[in-house]
Amino acid sequence: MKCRLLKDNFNIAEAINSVSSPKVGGIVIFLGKVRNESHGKKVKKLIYEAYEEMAVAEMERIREEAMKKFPIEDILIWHRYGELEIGEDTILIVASGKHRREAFDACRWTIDEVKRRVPVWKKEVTDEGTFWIEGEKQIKIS
Amino acid sequence: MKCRLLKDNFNIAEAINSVSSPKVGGIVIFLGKVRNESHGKKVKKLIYEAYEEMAVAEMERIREEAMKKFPIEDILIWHRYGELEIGEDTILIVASGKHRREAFDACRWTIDEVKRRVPVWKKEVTDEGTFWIEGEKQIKIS
Amino acid sequence: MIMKVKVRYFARFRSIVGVREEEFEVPEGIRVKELLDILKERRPELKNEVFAQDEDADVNVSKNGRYVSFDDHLSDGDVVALFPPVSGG
Amino acid sequence: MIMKVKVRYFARFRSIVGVREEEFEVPEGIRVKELLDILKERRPELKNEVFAQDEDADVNVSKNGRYVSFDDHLSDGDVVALFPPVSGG
Repeated sequence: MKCRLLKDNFNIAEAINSVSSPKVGGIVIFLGKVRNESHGKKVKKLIYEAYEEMAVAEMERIREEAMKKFPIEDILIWHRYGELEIGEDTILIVASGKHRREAFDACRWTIDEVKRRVPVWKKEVTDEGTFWIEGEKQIKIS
Repeated sequence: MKCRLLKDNFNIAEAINSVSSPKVGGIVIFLGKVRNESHGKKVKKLIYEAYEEMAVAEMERIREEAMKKFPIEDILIWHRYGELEIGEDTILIVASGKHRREAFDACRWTIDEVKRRVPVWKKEVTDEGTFWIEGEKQIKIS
Repeated sequence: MIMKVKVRYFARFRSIVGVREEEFEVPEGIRVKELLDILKERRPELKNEVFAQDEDADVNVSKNGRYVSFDDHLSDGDVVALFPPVSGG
Repeated sequence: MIMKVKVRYFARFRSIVGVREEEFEVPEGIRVKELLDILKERRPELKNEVFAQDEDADVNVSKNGRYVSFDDHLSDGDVVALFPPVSGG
């Protein structure tokens, strides 16, 4: 499966393997991680909520668009959900191409589209309370 | 060691780990691979020769320049040498940042610099003979 | 004629409404924006949060798992979801 | 006065010369380009391949593991390497 919403850790070797072929000369990977700071607050953990069916469908649409837009060999989008600690992986995008240029372009475009379009929402548990993140906005819950 | 010239396969998990910290929100990886075609010829395998001491020193200089040039947290450059089959990994660059933008920029800049500056040479064994690759040129050996 | 559409809420909108999904009977063939007008009445708690309906509207609407325009027509059995700007990745 | 410098060859240049490294006795304090002039005489097989010495020169020169300009001065014990355009990555 090239587009997945999953609870477990990524198997990055498996991901790389699944977009590799003898034609591939360059692979570009974006790996997102939970970091300890957001909007100036100390983050304790993240909780990702998703509209699961639509999230996977939207990732598939983004993947197909990327395959048309860039002369890449393949591309994969995996996103985690549930509760994640600092340092844990959140998203994995792996783009493979004959040459590096198209793999870089496709990987970068795809992460931007995912962040704009895929129905997944971040709840940040910080030392100043818990917040919903909506686009660039942070909205206090408790 | 953040800059290595090595004969064995990359341990990508180890590489990611060594540039990760609680501050890191995005990691961008470039992984080069031996592909089955070059300059229109069918490649059978590659042999990388290196000026070892200088290659590592030059990778370290590129790494330091990248750390100054981009607001990244860390970056790593590993390059393989010796005989490599189709599909094998050739180079690994892993850049970590608070945000993805700087990690993308640093990773892309670094692979370009490595290809321009690090004293490593590719010998391509193809179905039309063996060639030295010098920059963009291909020079027949046998 | 009457048709049934399901409405789903996600993230903060779900907390506001307190339910995941509810079914509404609405006039056949109405547009998304007409459904939103109906929701404004039946779910007044969403009025300020969700239904600005201008270009800056902080609400996303999908139909059957796909982003949809406010002018799109609805059919019997459609699933409409309302959710805030996303923040994955 | 005389000093000693080592010259190393890599990749195709090594195949042309047939040795990895050789030591030359040269006048003290000469520049890289003067060493190259000396090499032209002692290694005529390199003349056409390596020593264009113009902007398009397909030769890289390093001193003690660092790229160096043709105007740089050499010291006793320096290791100078000559190699073609690189092709790693």
